[in-house]
Order: sequence, then C-alpha cells, then structure tokens
Amino acid sequence: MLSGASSFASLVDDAFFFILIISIIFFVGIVATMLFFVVRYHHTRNKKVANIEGNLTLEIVWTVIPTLLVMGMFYYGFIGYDTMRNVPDDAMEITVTGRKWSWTFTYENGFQATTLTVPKGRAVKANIESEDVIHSFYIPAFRVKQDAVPGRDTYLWFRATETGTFDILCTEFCGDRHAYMLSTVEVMSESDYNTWYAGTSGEQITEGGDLSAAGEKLVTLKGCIACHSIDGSPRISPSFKGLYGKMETVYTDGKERQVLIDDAYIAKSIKEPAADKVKGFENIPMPPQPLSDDEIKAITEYLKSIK
Amino acid sequence: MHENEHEMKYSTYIYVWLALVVLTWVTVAVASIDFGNAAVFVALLIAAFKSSLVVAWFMHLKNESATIKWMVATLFIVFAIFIGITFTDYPFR
Amino acid sequence: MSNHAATMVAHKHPSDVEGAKIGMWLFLFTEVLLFGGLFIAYAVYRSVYPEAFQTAAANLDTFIGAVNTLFLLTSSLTVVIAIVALQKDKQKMAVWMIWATVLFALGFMVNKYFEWSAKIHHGIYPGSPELLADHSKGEIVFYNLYYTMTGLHGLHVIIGLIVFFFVLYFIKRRPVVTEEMPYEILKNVRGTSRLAVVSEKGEELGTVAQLDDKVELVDIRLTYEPVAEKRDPRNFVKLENAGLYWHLVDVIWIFLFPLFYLIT
Amino acid sequence: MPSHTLDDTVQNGESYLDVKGRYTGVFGWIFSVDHKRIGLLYLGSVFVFFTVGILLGLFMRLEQMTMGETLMTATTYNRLFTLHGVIMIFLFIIPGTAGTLGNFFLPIQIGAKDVFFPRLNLLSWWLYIAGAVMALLAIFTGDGMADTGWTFYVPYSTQTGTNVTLALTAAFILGFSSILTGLNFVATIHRMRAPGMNFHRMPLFVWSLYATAWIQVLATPVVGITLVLVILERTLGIGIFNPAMGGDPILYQHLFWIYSHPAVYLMVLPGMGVISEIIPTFCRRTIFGYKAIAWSSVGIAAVGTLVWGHHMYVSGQSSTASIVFSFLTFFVAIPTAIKVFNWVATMYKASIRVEVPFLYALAFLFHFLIGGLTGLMMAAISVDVHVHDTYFVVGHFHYTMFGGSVFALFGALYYWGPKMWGRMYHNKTAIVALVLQLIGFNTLYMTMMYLGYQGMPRRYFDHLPQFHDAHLVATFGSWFLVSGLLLMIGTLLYSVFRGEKAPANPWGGTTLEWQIPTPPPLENFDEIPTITDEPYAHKEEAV
Repeated sequence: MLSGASSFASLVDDAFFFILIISIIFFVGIVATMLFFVVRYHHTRNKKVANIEGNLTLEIVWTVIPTLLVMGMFYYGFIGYDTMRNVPDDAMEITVTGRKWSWTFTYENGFQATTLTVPKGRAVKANIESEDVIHSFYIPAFRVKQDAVPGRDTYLWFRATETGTFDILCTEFCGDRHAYMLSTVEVMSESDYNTWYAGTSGEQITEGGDLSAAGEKLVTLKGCIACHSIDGSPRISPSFKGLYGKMETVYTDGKERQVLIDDAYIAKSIKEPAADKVKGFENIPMPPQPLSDDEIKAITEYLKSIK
Repeated sequence: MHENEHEMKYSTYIYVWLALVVLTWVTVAVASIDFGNAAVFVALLIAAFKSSLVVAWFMHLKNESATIKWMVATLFIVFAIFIGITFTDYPFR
Repeated sequence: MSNHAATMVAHKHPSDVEGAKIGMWLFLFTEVLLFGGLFIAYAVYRSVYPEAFQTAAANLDTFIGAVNTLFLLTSSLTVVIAIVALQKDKQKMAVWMIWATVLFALGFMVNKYFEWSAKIHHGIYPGSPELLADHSKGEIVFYNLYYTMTGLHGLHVIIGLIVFFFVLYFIKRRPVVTEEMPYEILKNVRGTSRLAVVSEKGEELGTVAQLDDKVELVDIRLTYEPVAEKRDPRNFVKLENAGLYWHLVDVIWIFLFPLFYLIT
Repeated sequence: MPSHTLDDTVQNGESYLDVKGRYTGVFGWIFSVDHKRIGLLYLGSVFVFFTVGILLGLFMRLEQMTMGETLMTATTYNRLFTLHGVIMIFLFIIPGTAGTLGNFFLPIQIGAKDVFFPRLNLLSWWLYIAGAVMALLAIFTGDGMADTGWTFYVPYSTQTGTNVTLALTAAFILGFSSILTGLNFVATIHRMRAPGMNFHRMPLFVWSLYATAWIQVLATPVVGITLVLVILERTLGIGIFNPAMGGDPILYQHLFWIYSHPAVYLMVLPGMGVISEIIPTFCRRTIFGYKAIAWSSVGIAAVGTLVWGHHMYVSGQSSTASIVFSFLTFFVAIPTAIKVFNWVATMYKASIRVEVPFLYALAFLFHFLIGGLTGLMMAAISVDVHVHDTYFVVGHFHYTMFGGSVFALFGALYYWGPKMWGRMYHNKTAIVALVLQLIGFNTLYMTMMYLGYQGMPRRYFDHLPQFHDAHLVATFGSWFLVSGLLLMIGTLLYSVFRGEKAPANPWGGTTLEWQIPTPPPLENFDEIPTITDEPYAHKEEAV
C-alpha cells in the first residue's frame, strides 16, 4: 500500500482496513456459501427441493447486523473527517491557487513558489482558491484532497510526519493539460524549514536584480509555461522560444495580418489575449493575466533572452 | 363513458375562483406588512393554500382515486426531500 | 384508420380512463420537477443573498404581476367551465370558454412582453453591461433567475395556447367526416354489388354486379347526414388533459408571483 | 399498438416476428408499436452503441500502455472518455435493461397484451434515436465532441470551446425518452395486470422495473433543467452557476447528482430484477424472501434519492452536508444486503441447473459484492477524501455497473434470448466468452482500484512513472475483456439467426412468459390468464 506521510494517513488507512476486513469476511463468506450450495444442491445431488418461502428471524438478523456494522463504518469515517475539518489553532497558513494548469503557493510573508515546502510536524492550513475552473488539490501521501472552486474559498490542513518529496496532483478534470497540473511538496525538518523560510522574501520579484531572471521566475509562477514551452517543443500555445522579434501571422477581428512581436504586442497579448490571436492557435482561449507593468516588462526581457 | 365522473357544477368553480382572487389580494396586501424573515413563509403559505385549491377543485384531485392521490403525495415528499437535503449544505457553509 | 385504432385500444384496456389519468399526472410530475430544479436554485440563492433579492424584487411591478395572476386564475376558471359545459353537451358554451381562456392567456403574454421590454430597455437582462456594472451579485442572480423562470413559464403558456387551439379544432370538427371513397373500399361494403346503376339519360342498367365492359365510368354519389352536435367522447379527455396542464401552469405562477414580485 | 401493423386477417398465435402488417421490411420494425418489436429495436440499437463504447474504452487503455503521447493527443483522449461515458450511460445502461428486456417482458410477465401507451412507447425509442444522432452530430460538427467528462461540471463546461451544447441537448432528449418509458411502465403496472395478479404476485423483475420507473419519472426532470441551464449559459449568457455573476458552481453539482445518483440505481435495479428471475428458475424452487426482495427494490429507490451528496465530499459543500450524506448513504447498503442474502438463501435445498444464465447470475453476485463493499469504503468520508476522483472510483463503479448490471443483462440475454428470437445459443462458445470476460474484467478493474488507492487520478491522459506497471496489467486485462465481449456479441448474433430452435420453456420457468409459445404471438395471450399463485411456484419434486 501507498506509504503515508501525514497524521491523517493512519486515520484513513485504519478506516479503510476496518471496512476492508469486514468486507473480506462478508465477501468470502457469501461467495463460499454460494459455491457450496451450487455444488451441494446441484440437481444431480438433490432432486427434492424445499420451497422455503422465507424466514422472518433470518430477515431481521441480516437486516440488523449489517445496519450495526455500517453504522460502525460511518462512525469510523466520520471521526477521520471531523479531524480533517477542524484546523488546530497554531496552524501556519498557506494560500494555494489553482489555475489552468499549475499551482501557486503563497506563504504568509508573501513569498510565492510553484512547489510547496512545509515543515515536518507542524500543522499547515492550505487556503485553496481557483482562478478559472474547478481544480482539486490532492496529496496522495497525505491522504488529503479538496476542490479549488472559483468564487468560493475552501481549505484543508495536514501535519506532515515524514521528510521527503511527495506528489501533488489535480483530481478534478480541468482541460487539456489536466494530467500535467502536477507539483510536489517537500517536507523538511523544522530547523531546515526555518532556515529555508528565513531566506525567502515576499518582495515583488521585479524589485531589484536582474529583470530577465525575474521574468523567468514569473512565467513559471504565473503558470505561463503550462501552455507555452520555453524550449520550442509543441504545447497547446505558441512556444516562447525565439518568439521575440519574429513576424507572426495573427487574426485581428477575424482578419489575418502580420505583426512584429515586440514589447507592445507582448503587453497587449497579456492584457487582452483575444485581441490578436496567432494563426494555428486561434481557438485556444487564454485568460487575461492581471500582471503589473513591471512584471510585463520583466517577462518581455526574459522573452528577449530565449532566442 | 364518464359515469365515474362526479357531477360538476358551475357555481362550485366560481366560488373557488372567488376564493383565489381574494387570496391574491391578501398576498399583495400582507406583502406591505413587515414580517421580517417570516415574510417569505407567509407568502409561500398563502401560495400553497391557493395552489391546493387549484389542484383539489380545478384539477379535481379530490375526486380522483387513492392511487393518484398517493402519487401526488409522493411527488411532494420527494420534492421536499430534494430541497430539505440541499439545505444541509448552504446554511452550514 | 383512427377509428380502427381506437377500437383496438379499447379492446386492450376497455376505456380505462384511470390509466390515462395516471399517465397525465405522471407527465405533470415531470413538469413540476422541471420547475422544481429552478425552485431549488431560487431557494438556495435567496438564502445566500436575502437582502439583494429584496432590493431587486422591489424593482418589479407588483401591479402587473397581480393583474397577470388574475388573468391566469380566471383562465383556469374558464377552462373548468368549458369542461363542465362539454360534459353537459353544451358545445357552444365550451368553445366560447376556451376562446376566453385563450384570450386571458394572450393578455398574460402581452403583459409579460411589456414588462420584459421595459426591463430590457433599462438595460436589465442577463449578461447586460449595466446589470453587471451597477448591481450586486445577488441582484444579478435574481434577474438571471427571474428571466429563466418566467421565461420557461411563458414558454409553457405558449405551449398551452397551442394545445387549446388543437382542442378547439377537435371540438369544432364535424363529428362525421366526409372522405373520398375509392372503389377498392366501396366494393367491400356489404350490399354494394346490389346498387342500381343508372345511365346519364336515366335508364336503369342493372346492378353493379351486372356491369360489363361497355361501361367506361361509374359516377357514384353518396348522400348521408352527419350526426350534428353529437359529442365525440375523446374530445372530453383531450380538453380535460389540456385543462390539467393549464392548471399546472397556473399553480406554478401562483408561486412565481410572490417569490419574484412580493418579497420586497 | 399492433393494429397499425396488422391485417385484419392476422392469425392469432402467429409469432410476432412473422406478422405481416401495414408496413413491411425495416418499416415493419421502426413503425411497429408492438412492445416486443420495440424491445428488440432497443436491443439492437443499444448493442451498437455498446460496441462503440467498448472500443473507445479499449483505445483509452491502449493510450495508457505507455507514458506520454502514444496513440492520440490529450484533446482526443479527453473527448474519448467523455464519449465513452455519455454512450455507456445515456445510450447503453439506462435504456439497456429497462428499454430492451423491460419492454419485451414487462407486459408478458403481468399478463397483458401490450404496454398502456403503445404509441408513446414507440415515441420513446424514436427520441432515443434522435438523442443518439444528436450525440453523433456533436462529434462531427463545431469543435467536436465535448471534452468535459459525462458529468459536464461547470464552469469548465461553460467555458470549453468544444461542442458541449449539442452533447447536452442530446442528453436532454435521451432523458425525455427515459421519462416516457418510466411513465408508461408505471401506468402499465397499475392498470394492466391480469386478473388475480396483485402487487405481491408480480414477478420480481416487474417490481424492479416499477421502482426504476419511478426514479425515471421523478429524478430525470431535475437533471433536464440543469442541463438546460448550462445550455442557456453557453448560448444566452444567463449564468445561474457562474461565480462572476454571483452563481455557485457547487449548486450545479447538487442538481446534477440529484438525478445522476438515483440514476445509478435505475441502471442497477433492473439487473437485480433479472437476477431475481434467473436464480429461482435454475434452482427449481421458489425464491426465498419474496417480499423482502420486492420491497428492498422500492427501498433502494427511495433511499437512493437521499444520498447524492456523497459525490461531493471534497467539492466544497459544507462539512455538515458531507456528514449527513455519508450517514444516509450507508442505509443504501441495507436493502442491497437483504437482496444478496435472500438470493443466496434461495440456493439452499434447491435443485440447481448450472446453465450459462445461472453462471452469469453467479458472476453478477461476485462482482456486485465487490462493487457494493468498495462502495462502503467510499461512503466513509475520510476514506473517500483520499480515493475520490481516483481510479478507485472508476474501478468501483465498473464493478457495480458493468460487473453488476451489465453482466445481469448478458445473463438475461442468454436466459430470455430463446424466448425473444426463438433460438438457442451455442453453449461452449458462451462459456468461453464468460471465462474471458471474468479474467479480463477482474484483472482490469481490480488493478484500477489498486491504482486508485495509490493516488492515480481519473481522467488523466498520462500517468506518473510509479503507476506504470499497474497500468500495463490493466491494459492486458482489457484485451481479455474485449475479446470476451466481442465473442459473446458474436455468439448471440449467431444464435439470433442460426441457433437451434428453442422450445417454449427451455429452463422450466414458472413466470408467464414461459407459458406462451416461442417466439410469442403478436398479442402474447389468446386469453388473458387469471393468476392464482405466487410467481415462482415450483414443484417440490424437481423434474
């Protein structure tokens, strides 16, 4: 079985095995009885049948016993869920944003990343939101899952019990690259985490430093590279590689025209993606991106750098 | 052909219609009274009463067989369940 | 053909009015639950946005709503009166009452038309820029529901109108229909072979059975009297089912009226 | 009603297959209002779509044999699983047993000459065809088949460029067809039972159809209006579920599952009815706990309308709702368990003939137990949080729907086929097909459940490396399954045209359909029988 890495793993697995064991007992019992009857009362062995029309005692027994058992199962599932929904007061909070097709994690200090880093042993509350359609935030190793619903904030919490790297998946169908809406969670020891967290900063990425490097971070963080590759490989949208300075055929209001991909075109494409759609990709909807002018400048610089 | 139909009288239906008109006036009149949160329940109560008049007399459910009455009851129970259980969600979010 | 079919049905379940009624009621159930889905949506959104619903409802004209309610209630009355009239074999009365129903239904639709166009004129319709810009989310939901539910209801009124026109056609149709009768059918009618054949000059040529090759054309004239004012029992079932449908449309409006116009 | 296809000179007792009516050839079928011909029309059309659905499933398994893109792009894959779901659910399982066998045997089993509204019955088949054509049009027009999955969740379904509107219209029309069938069955059962046949003398298949029919009538309209709302949002911009307009996407899920959860019972109940027929016949004894089985059908239908929210534990509905729905869900297990226990008890002190239909009944029990018991795991909320929307769910519902109701349908075709087309199947081929199906089915779906617990999400075009080996195993299983299914369809087709002539009562059945000639005459009975006994009155001394 899949190893567990959060405090919920045993809760979920125990409930699962509790039901599994009862199920196996019933399954084996019923199938064995059935096969035994088929052999024992095969018409070659038994000619005289007993037309038993029913038995009230038996009916009551096999109504009451399953009822009691399933109530036990309900209780087991309920206590696990109850724990999952009641967040401890000392939980640290992280905002998880889902969009087609990437996850962004925002920490309390404003730092943003596309992979999640959490300390071992501390309660972490993830506030989940979606920018477009419904996604579902799923960490199998932690046994947690919650939908990201546009217009509605949801949450989950967990306490990691093992250090290591675990998969994050999207489990609500969200379009072409649903299967690639992946990320990872890295669980560090408390001290490693504190060191790592101290090194992060919630400053705007564009503040200070190399604009092109900031742009590189931004295209990852904002999910651009979910659709636009940076190495020229085909994805559902034009690759960024060698894009800047190219002449491209676009559709503007349904008419074909040639444009030079320059600063102005890039800025417009980010703010109004539907205005000029590149030929061959005219049916792919891209949502307008709420980026600041600085961020757009940084991305433009980055695009210039990948020839 | 219609020996199983009950005798119908114009006057009965006109009385029912009058009752419906009066109840419509009542709904409009009480709408200006501030019942607070109960307003919607008052409005629905009158509407339910009006519609049961229509169903019982105009649609002559009261003369129909027990089977059909039970079926109509089933419908309303099922619909009440749909609404009722949906409301285990919204007020508790 | 249709008469033949009718006798076959009768043979299967001899004039089982009860079964036909069960079928009609079950059909009405599906209509109730079709609207039911929308009523669930209404209940949910009203619980989420109680104030916005009150603000938005205040913008609807209670007077027009009340008049429309009266129109539908009265049209329900005229339908039942038509049914009673038909039961008492008063065809003319029934026809007049159905026309009255149609008139009230049209009045309802005309009112609805003015109401909707006034709203649309003010820029309040689903997805309009004014609606999205100037109104809260709860009000937008209210208007979306308003247009969907009254729209679907209006569609049912129109369907009801069409049904009533059909019923009128059936009631006014003469009970006995004159049809062209080809010889293939006529020859099977018992006694045809004994019909006397008369030449154009008036001399008797014998019976049909005695006709020979010399006769090129036989002109057959049949005169018969249709049975006037004899009701066709199937019309009663048709009118009653149309009435059941119409009352349901009425019942739904009885709920729509307070939910959209009165909860200010 | 048959009058449309009848000359006045029809010989009563002449098989419904040979009757010459007003229309001949193919028109004699597609314009026939005879419930038996309509049943066969459904059977033919339903199995055409089933074959298409199987092949779509096979292509998906082939794509999953390797990581990355192999046979098709992600876009194609997404359309494929949507189409697979839409076909299998709306075009195959929902009309699969009720439309085919229900139409054929419901009137016969209650001693009637036809259903109550024969012309309406033909109309529902035509609507089914119209819906199917619409679904096909959705593939070939506009931007192609919807890529939303058969659940059409908003807001994805309102935003995608694919042909969702047409696919939804198709589903709406198919829903209407299903409603008409249900309405017809309720009226038929209430009004057309033969003299002496009270409710507690009806065969259990009829009971299951009765419960099914009520679900069809009461739940389908809700999904109908829900789909219309999505169409309205796509075409007119009335965004009742659109969060930007104050709408709530989760409300769509409530309304959708209000129908679609009871819908799984309308898929499985007729299958359970079939099993309740097959078991006493091959056990040569009366059924154990007739009333318990009969009323548990109604119980399942009733409780089934209360539990839709168990599809939504992680959707963002309130925790209270999840807990209430979980609690209620467990109660579906009780009537289901009662049925299973009574079926097994029927084998006690019986005189069992092990024929192909009985083997399918055993296979049904085997699969349905696994499906039902894994259902308990998912009803427990904490477990479901982990396995929701993974392959575990996919495995579970294939065990109940496919291993359960569809295997029951297969068994029913072997059981009733001789009555329907008057010819027997080839025994050995049928058994080989069953063995292939059993091996393939369990390899495929057991592996899927394993994958699901490991965290493999459903509707993934691609998979992570740790899932690869199990995916390979599942694909191998699918080959066995598909070959078993195609062999079975082949052998059934062979039996329709070339099989040995069947006797009137090959299995020693006691219900009314076995008391009339094979194939049945046009109006089933020369004289409506009078019922004096329970439906499964077998003699004590087996013959």
